[in-house]
Amino acid sequence: MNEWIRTFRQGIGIENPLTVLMIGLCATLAVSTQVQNALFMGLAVVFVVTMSNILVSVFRNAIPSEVRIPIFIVVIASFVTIVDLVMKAFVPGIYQVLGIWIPLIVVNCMILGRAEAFAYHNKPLLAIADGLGMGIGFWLVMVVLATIRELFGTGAIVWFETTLVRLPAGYAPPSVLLLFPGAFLVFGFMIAGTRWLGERSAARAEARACRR
Amino acid sequence: MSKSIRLVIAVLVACVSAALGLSLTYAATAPRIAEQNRLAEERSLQAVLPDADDFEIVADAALLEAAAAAAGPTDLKDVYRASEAGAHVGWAIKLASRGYGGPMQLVIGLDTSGSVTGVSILSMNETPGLGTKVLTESWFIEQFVTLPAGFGDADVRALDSISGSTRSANGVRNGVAAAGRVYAAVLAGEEGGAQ
Amino acid sequence: MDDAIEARVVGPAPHIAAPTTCTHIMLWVVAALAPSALWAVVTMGWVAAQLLLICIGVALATEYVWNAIARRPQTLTDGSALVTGLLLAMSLPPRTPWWVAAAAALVAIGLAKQLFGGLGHNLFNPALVGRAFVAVSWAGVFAAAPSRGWFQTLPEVTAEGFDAISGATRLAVAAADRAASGAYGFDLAAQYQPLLLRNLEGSLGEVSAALLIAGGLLLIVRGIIDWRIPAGYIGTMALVSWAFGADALFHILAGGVMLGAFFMATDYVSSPMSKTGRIVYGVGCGLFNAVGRFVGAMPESTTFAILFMNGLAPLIDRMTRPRTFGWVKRDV
Amino acid sequence: MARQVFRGGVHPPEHKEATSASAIQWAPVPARLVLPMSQHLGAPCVPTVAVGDRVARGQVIGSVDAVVSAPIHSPVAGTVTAISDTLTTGGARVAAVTIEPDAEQDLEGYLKVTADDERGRIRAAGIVGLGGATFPSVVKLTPPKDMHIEVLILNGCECEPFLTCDHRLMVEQPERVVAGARHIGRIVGAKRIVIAVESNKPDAVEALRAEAGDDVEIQVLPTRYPQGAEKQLIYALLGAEVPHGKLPAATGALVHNVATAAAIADALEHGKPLTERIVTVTGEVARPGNYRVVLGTLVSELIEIAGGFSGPVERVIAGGPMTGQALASLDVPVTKGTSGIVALAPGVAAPAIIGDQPCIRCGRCTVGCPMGLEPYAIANYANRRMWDSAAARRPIDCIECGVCSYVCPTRRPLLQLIRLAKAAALAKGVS
Amino acid sequence: MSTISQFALLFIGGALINNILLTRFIGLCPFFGVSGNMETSMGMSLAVVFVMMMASTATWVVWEFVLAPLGVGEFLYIPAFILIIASLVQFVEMYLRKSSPVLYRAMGIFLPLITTNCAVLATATEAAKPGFFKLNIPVGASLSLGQALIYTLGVSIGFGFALITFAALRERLELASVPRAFKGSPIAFITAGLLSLAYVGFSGWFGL
Amino acid sequence: MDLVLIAKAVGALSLIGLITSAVLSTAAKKFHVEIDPRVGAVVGALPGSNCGACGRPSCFAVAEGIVAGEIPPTACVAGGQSVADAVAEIMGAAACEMASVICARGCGGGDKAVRVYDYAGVPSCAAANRLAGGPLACAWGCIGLGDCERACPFDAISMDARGLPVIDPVKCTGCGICVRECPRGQLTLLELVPEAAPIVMRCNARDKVKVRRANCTACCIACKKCERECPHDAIHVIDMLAVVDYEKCTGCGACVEVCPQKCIDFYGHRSGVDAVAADGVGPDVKTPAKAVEEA
Ligand SMILES: Cc1cc2nc3c(=O)[nH]c(=O)nc-3n(C[C@H](O)[C@H](O)[C@H](O)COP(=O)(O)O)c2cc1C
Ligand SMILES: Cc1cc2nc3c(=O)[nH]c(=O)nc-3n(C[C@H](O)[C@H](O)[C@H](O)COP(=O)(O)O)c2cc1C
Ligand SMILES: Cc1cc2nc3c(=O)[nH]c(=O)nc-3n(C[C@H](O)[C@H](O)[C@H](O)COP(=O)(O)O)c2cc1C
Ligand SMILES: Cc1cc2nc3c(=O)[nH]c(=O)nc-3n(C[C@H](O)[C@H](O)[C@H](O)CO)c2cc1C
Ligand code: SF4
Ligand code: SF4
Ligand code: SF4
Ligand code: SF4
Ligand code: FES
Repeated sequence: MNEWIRTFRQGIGIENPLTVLMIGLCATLAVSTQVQNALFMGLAVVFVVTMSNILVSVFRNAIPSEVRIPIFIVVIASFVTIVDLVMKAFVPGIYQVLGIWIPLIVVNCMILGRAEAFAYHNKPLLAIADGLGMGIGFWLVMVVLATIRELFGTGAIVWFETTLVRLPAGYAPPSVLLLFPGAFLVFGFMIAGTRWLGERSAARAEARACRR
Repeated sequence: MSKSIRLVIAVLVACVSAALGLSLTYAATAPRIAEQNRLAEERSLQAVLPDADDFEIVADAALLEAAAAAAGPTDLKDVYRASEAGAHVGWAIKLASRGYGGPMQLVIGLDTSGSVTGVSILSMNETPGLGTKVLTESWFIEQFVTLPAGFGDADVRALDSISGSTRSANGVRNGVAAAGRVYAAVLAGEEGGAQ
Repeated sequence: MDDAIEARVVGPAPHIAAPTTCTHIMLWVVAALAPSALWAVVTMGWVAAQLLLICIGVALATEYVWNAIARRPQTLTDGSALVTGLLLAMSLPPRTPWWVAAAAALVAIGLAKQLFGGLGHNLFNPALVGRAFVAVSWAGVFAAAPSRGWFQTLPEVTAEGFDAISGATRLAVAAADRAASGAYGFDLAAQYQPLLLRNLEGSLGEVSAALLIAGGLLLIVRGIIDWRIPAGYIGTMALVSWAFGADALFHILAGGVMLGAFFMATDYVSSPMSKTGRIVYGVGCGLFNAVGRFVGAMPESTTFAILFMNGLAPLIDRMTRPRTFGWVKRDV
Repeated sequence: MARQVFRGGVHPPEHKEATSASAIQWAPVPARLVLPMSQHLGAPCVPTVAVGDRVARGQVIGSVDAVVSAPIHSPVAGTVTAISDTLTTGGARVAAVTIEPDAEQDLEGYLKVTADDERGRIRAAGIVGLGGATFPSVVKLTPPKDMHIEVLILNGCECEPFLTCDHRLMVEQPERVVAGARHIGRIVGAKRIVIAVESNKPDAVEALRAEAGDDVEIQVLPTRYPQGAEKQLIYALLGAEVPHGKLPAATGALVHNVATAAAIADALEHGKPLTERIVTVTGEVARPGNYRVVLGTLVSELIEIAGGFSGPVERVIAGGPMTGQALASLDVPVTKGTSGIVALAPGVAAPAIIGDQPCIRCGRCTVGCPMGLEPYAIANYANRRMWDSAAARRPIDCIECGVCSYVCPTRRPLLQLIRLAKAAALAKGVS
Repeated sequence: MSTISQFALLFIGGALINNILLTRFIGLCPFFGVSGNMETSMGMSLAVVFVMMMASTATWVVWEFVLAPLGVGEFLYIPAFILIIASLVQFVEMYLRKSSPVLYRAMGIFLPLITTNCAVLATATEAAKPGFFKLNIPVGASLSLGQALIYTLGVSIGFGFALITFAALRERLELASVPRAFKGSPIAFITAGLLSLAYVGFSGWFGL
Repeated sequence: MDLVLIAKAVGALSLIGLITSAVLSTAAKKFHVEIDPRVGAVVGALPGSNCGACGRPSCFAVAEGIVAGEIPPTACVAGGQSVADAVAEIMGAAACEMASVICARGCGGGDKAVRVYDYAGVPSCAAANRLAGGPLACAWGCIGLGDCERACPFDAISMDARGLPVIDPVKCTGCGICVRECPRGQLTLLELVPEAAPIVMRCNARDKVKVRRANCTACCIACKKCERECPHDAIHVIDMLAVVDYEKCTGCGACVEVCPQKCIDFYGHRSGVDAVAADGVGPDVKTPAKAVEEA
């Protein structure tokens, strides 16, 4: 159980796919204009990475390593398509916005990376921990990014037409935050921030690693 | 050789299961997706003509051709005949007009006199924060209902634009003006026939 | 031996240095811009002075505070923040609200310059980043007059019949006319004189092209800037305008081209170093500026053209390294 | 042949007025001479005398059996009082012979050098390049078999600010210079002999023209630093670039300093070894001028001879202010390569900066570099200790003229960084 | 619209106006991963052009002749396209490694990196069934093979151009004295932000 | 259920799967290229997603690099620690081997060394060393401009208030880069000593004692007190300079206490001082002997 929790926490913290590993950036930067979008996109990613981790892990002994990549891809692509169809059927409003990014989950570097690096070598239970951890780590960062961009870029956070938070009326939101430059800028500041926070522990870890 | 076959089979198994799973999901969701699409369309039509309870798509090829010609340069998609309890109450015109970031899909509702009952934007690809002001600044859409019956291009041009998103606003305005032209050129003549 | 030699310093050769320092250079730029800025204040009035003060003040303050927080040596005396603030103000329309101007100056110095390490390390022209940032962020505010009270001395409609308030500048009207009918609705040749001497519709730096040209020539003569960049820029601009069937002279005089070509594209830090590179860079600026005008969404594309070429500057530098004496091939 | 203008360069204030009209005069022989055993490029000499030995003027006191080296002669009659280490003007610590001169000196007489052939006599006279590099002249007079010297160029440019020693030599003793030119031309078989003088020395041009017959051309070149640098000079006169990594002889040219030529003439005609040289003492000194100084005279003595400092001095330079070395101690001897002693006042000397000056990318260094390098780039990489990247920008081609540091508006010590990059590149075997 | 100007629009639209990296956020992982090194960036750019062209051809053919006629494209295109692209790339990589070591060194080693790259999938999908990614293609609902290829060429060259530009910028960044917390990737993102701010200038060109 | 649709879907995808996998497996045979088996093993351990996050073109390239020893086994960022461990295992213990030497500074001059001029120029020891013999009177001493600090890839060196580099013996891996980069490292200013070295000499000047004393007040004066006091015969004055014999030195600290010039110093890991690893704490720190006494 300890190991399960450790694996789970790794994805959120020290091996966070976005702020540390910096993979799976495309969708993150693209859909983080609205908290609402980020939440659904994150959910889709958590689903796909966990499911594909499970499937890969369960069949890890049956999949010949020579063709593992095509097979992983087919597995992932299938889950992505399922998300795609389900969203279309049940949350068409969200689909309108996210639609174009869903297929790109297939090539989200993180998912294939986890299937390979983790699920293919580990038992299903741990693979779930890894998938959930990575997925949630991804999700969290994306939501934070979206919160910053939506709140400061529009002056309010809106959840399905209801305004949750609104900045004072005098605030004139700089819409550049919503445009493509804003995504890069805000994300850059976010990584610097997390790095600044994690600097000390990282320094300690580094010292340990070198001495090992 | 047997190794190769084993590999091929492994991939095949994956492909077959994926295809099976996906086609099953598709089959399961397809009706729902179709339903959703229909609902969405209905809602948008309803929004521009709140009084109507039934919309019938116009299939008359000659009429559509004439309407499309009148709507140029916007891209006319469909024309609906709206009725309430069987009585003809107006028209809904669906068209695509060029905004800033590409085509904007609009629906414009017209009553039997040719004045605007409502405008809604089905989809657009305008810049968040700039072009999307045509939605967020609600006065902009609402001002179209003040257009007089049988309005023309000049009447639309006299309405306010939104500074900072002139091009998106023009997209909407051009769409409404096109609807006015369609009405004047084609639909006005249909009014009698419909009754 | 004398006492005098007690203060002896040992340093590397050469032991003498040219008189021109960084601060001198920056002050020359200020001097070259000063007539234009003063003329803007005279013609546009108090608002222009206010804008200049805000931009320069916030630019200097940002740099000071940054250095204080980051515990770096203070660098205000190098004069570069002053130039940035001044050029930023010159690139903004006089009706810009104070908070937009302040935000632009903050972004210019904070984001575009100090974050990259301060003077010499920034990749993009700070003033232009500041301007682009606010132009994209508050396109509406930027394009329209927020309050007329701010702007009393300016007539609502200038003598030539263009609307000074809503941003319908000559250039915008020309662009709209071209789009509508492929021809100009007014006599372009009659615009040369106002554009050269007294034009109140655009930014502070568009008031008088003649004064800017004079300032630019002064800088060239003093060896502060390289003639290659403005020459490539303005030449290409004229050529492309001509190729598009437009009035070349009108297009190089209107819309901040002179400010951009002489003062902003020539910023040392964000432009290439080699002579060939500077020609390529100037031509690129002119090309994108002109093409942007004719096919773009915004009638005035100087800012983005120069920023785009800033991005290319390191690549240009890499491809146009000078040939080393005694080598046959260039170093790549 | 059409003259070219070399790329880049600068024209710093010349400051030559103070000494350009002052005739060369003998500096008195001091009470002690310190003669470093390495006054040239190449293998250092080994003392051939012992403490207590009596030496005659012109007697060899140090030599070594190596091709690239030059023997060292006693400039005076006197007694060897010590053999120990000394600091040189260049900052190296080397072995040196200290001689106490006799009270009575006959500076006109000396032990004549003897050798069978002309090259041998030049070698025995210990003649090295007096233009600054102190490269043993005889080596340059013996080009590799596959190279032919077509043109002999005598370098009378003296492009360094402040210095006028070559100028005075050309004005006062043009016959020695021209004679030296003819000797060297004959030895290497040059078809053409050119003496190049910068346009700021019209009197020297006139004096040389009066001596030169049809066989020696006098060419006047624009006044522009570093006109006198070998590669730039060859380019200016012949339009040919010395290829990277090749000797000047690859362009068919041989360059010698005018003073070197005069010394060669003396050696060949009178068997005179190199025991003194002309030194411009200028800047903040009471009696600036050109002094004929016996080698081994301490800089402090020389400054006293010139009347001592006349005002506050920030740096004392051995050589010219562009390429010379700042002295930490004035108790270092004048050697064969010391063309001048310049005392710079605080306002004149480059500001004493230590620290990271930013490059504002003004491009002045790139435009000014006569070698077509990008000094700022090499320096930036060197500053970050990115030696491989620095080496890729060809620091090895730098001639260390100092133009880049001179023009830099933020006063970056570019040349110093480039030297580090050069050393790192050489250590890695880049060529 | 004449064919020539249509091709020109497809090309410029793909390369500059709707630059896939800086304005559409597709293919960012290699953009940040690889741009630290100029040589790698060049090899990568070459490989992307090559792979995108192949991938678009393949997906266009498969869509046109297999998926669309059978009516299964709606739900099968994702696995089908990615499978085809991945296999194609792997095949070319093996082929190059064996038959042309020179070409392999120049770009072959970058091929695996692109196998599962967002940009390739998005572009190839867009070429086969335009409109999906809203990449703003100025022609109708489907592209001819020729149009699809010109479009792909534009996108891939735009990718390479932005990547190499960015790599050159990062070379200069290496020498900048950036505050400690921003060293490395944070400042790289901010630089990308400013570069994309410059690309804002293209937005709306030709009404695209 | 729409069986036709399902059949079509299965047919289409398996057709594609069949073709691709068949082509690939034949190609794999036909274009097979021999590679180092370890490369294969490392590739197997790497994620294989070729994400490029490590800045290298592909996982395969990384594997080749690791096997060739050009890049560390920790290169894969996406894989994280688990992958690094797996790779290190394949590559054998050599991957992250423990250092057997560390670097020590052999100069205690700093502000006690006499300076002969004010230096102006690049803040670099190598640069200053080239000017007039360096700013110090002592030709052996530390110039103090921190080339070593900047050169150390492991952040093990920091300059202290005296202008002397302090080496963190925990971070130092003994790579020797600082020794090479220090202009006087080739003398003996920086020296690699055994990792367990408990004592270091803080003077390495080989001038005559008289010269040394004129140049610096912290120099070894060759008084031989340390030699006499050392109970283990581990320190000797050779050519007028004390030298520690690490074969014999136990780190008892007798010499440290007795040195009148305080130019012998504790160093590295020391037993008795709470496993504190430090450089240059000087004689005020408890010696093992004192610690035992107090206890
Ligand atoms: C990144 C960017 C996105 C833009 N998006 C829109 C848009 O969605 N709708 C629009 O009408 N204008 C858009 N514009 C155009 C500018 O806002 C344009 O300069 C402005 O509309 C001109 O001012 P005006 O509207 O007062 O004429 C955009 C401009 C930029 C730079
Ligand atoms: C090993 C060596 C051999 C040289 N051989 C020749 C030679 O044969 N001919 C020649 O003209 N110069 C020769 N030189 C001299 C240099 O090319 C150059 O003239 C000398 O260093 C003076 O340069 P400077 O005073 O311009 O710095 C040689 C230099 C070296 C280091
Ligand atoms: C920057 C620079 C400037 C130089 N200026 C002169 C000069 O003015 N006069 C001169 O004789 N040599 C000058 N030299 C040295 C020449 O390059 C060349 O070494 C010398 O003329 C060769 O003659 P020598 O061997 O007789 O000294 C300069 C060298 C450099 C690098
Ligand atoms: C000729 C010249 C032009 C300059 N132009 C600009 C400019 O357009 N914008 C700006 O922010 N700073 C400008 N500066 C000031 C300074 O170089 C600039 O702030 C640096 O980019 C800061 O690193 C200029 C300086 C000079 C010498
Ligand atoms: S780089 Fe070398 S050759 Fe070029 S200017 Fe500087 S010192 Fe002179
Ligand atoms: S002269 Fe100085 S500031 Fe100018 S480019 Fe060269 S190093 Fe940079
Ligand atoms: S450079 Fe190497 S040897 Fe020197 S302190 Fe750092 S880790 Fe130790
Ligand atoms: S030890 Fe060497 S490199 Fe380090 S500061 Fe001292 S002199 Fe400089
Ligand atoms: S490249 Fe798009 S998610 Fe990695």
